[in-house]
Amino acid sequence: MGLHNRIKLEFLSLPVNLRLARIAVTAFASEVDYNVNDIEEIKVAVSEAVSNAIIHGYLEKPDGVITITASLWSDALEIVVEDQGKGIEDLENALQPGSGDDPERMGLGFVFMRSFMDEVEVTTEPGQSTTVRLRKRLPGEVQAQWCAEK
Amino acid sequence: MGLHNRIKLEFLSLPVNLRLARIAVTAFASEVDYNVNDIEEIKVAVSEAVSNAIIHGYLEKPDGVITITASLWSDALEIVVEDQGKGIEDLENALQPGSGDDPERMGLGFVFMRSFMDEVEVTTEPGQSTTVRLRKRLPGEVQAQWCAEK
Amino acid sequence: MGLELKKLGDTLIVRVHGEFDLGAAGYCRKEIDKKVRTEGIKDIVFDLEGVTFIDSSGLGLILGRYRIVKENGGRVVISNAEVRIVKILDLSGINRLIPVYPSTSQALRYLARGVV
Amino acid sequence: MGLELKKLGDTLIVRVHGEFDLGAAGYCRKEIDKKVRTEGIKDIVFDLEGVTFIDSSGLGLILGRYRIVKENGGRVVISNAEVRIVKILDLSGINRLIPVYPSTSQALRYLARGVV
Ligand SMILES: Nc1ncnc2c1ncn2[C@@H]1O[C@H](COP(=O)(O)OP(=O)(O)O)[C@@H](O)[C@H]1O
Ligand SMILES: Nc1ncnc2c1ncn2[C@@H]1O[C@H](COP(=O)(O)OP(=O)(O)O)[C@@H](O)[C@H]1O
Repeated sequence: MGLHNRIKLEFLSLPVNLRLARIAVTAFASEVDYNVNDIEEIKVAVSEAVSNAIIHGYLEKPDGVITITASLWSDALEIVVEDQGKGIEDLENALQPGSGDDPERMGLGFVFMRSFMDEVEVTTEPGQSTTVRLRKRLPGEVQAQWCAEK
Repeated sequence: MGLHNRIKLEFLSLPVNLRLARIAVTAFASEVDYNVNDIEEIKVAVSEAVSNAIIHGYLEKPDGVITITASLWSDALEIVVEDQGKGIEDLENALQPGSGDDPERMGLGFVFMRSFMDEVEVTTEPGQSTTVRLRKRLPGEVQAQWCAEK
Repeated sequence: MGLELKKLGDTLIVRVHGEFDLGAAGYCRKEIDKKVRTEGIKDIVFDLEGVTFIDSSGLGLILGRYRIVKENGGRVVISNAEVRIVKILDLSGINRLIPVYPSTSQALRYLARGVV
Repeated sequence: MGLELKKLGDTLIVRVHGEFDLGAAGYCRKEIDKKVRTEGIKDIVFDLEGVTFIDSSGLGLILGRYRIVKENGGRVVISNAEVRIVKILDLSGINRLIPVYPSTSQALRYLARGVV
């Protein structure tokens, strides 16, 4: 599948940058005409992945670097969120709803990502890094047009 | 002077990404309360630097990579726009108003950057790269507050 | 992001404006908990009228306050949320613990009488 | 970005909407030049009412059309621009070559009679 456009955004693990991450990804996604609802879902999914990198990956230390790569493929928008933080020891358990033990967190981050995106893939090296890959299919017409061009 | 926040945005040399570059930089800048006028000026300056990278640096080839690094220092917003394009042979001449020879371009890119930002610094390696560093002082109150914290 | 806190008897009305994410939740937590500790708050109404975005960090803040006031027999109610915010409340299941009312006056009536 | 072209006698009224940058300029150039070549256009009015952003690429597009129609004794006029857009027109000096009018009707009167 052809790649139409790509951006990469790197920023410090500060909560103030969540808004920026959401804005940048939705501005990028606006190249194809997702509806308002899709855009809202993309925003939440990105917010969850980046919040996790800040809280769990970097334990709220502000000097971690988070990278978002957003790609427009012929058939889907792909968003990859990476941190070089503490990683996830027990990934299977972490992916269960309500897995965390922080009473202030709902354990719904991955649930939201899965509800709002078509694919969610997590890879992690404990002690080193976590990568979350999110994919959402393009709106039907765009996909048909771009695939025809290939 | 202390660094408060930093983002780095990398994207392909496509005109469609100009809007994204402006949005990302102004979303980043909105952490400090520049007035509408300042934000407008920052937008134009970024747009000029990135347009130059697309047209002159990469000669409108879409597979070039452009990097923007935006930093919030205690006293100023700094925006660095880099391309690995053809560079500038005669920099002194290029910096003169109306220097270009394209009848569709006004030769006002650097003029606008200088009018709208407090500092403009260009470095280039002919045949290799161009880097434009733009700085704009923070709104007075923010600067006073951040400097006092240091 | 903006926060308004208003005391009405032993009920705290919390109005959040803007994007209710991790950064906002951190700020709200400090301000709300101070108020709850020092001013004898029993129940909390989260008026989400001004909220343009919420994710699980914003929801977690609400759930965390629910757990705290419950210790003293207090309740938490959500009111005034926009349709797309209600959708996320539904999906999270938070509405099984915390009643969601369309208006703050209904939420206050529920707290006063246990019914609407 | 949106573009509307309207022919009024031998005048082309160009309405640009949104952000008038390099991408928009490339698109407008193609559409406008086709119209000018094939439909006997003499003068052009750029109605900038819908323009929310302009930089030197947008200005260059206007200046380029000015150079083209001037060859045949045609003129270019700008109308309806917002204050912050006018500020950039002033700074660029483009207003020394291309008259800027507050409304399209004034711009059309100027073209019809040479005065307003
Ligand atoms: N980037 C990350 N780095 C380290 N651990 C993570 C990361 N993302 C998620 N986790 C782990 O996965 C668990 C589940 O995440 P999530 O479903 O978002 O719930 P919550 O953040 O509310 O705990 C977290 O509690 C955490 O232990
Ligand atoms: N990133 C760049 N790479 C190569 N050349 C550049 C770059 N930026 C500017 N230049 C050169 O500097 C000249 C002046 O730039 P500018 O003032 O923006 O005017 P314009 O783009 O309208 O020609 C350009 O015509 C070009 O030759």
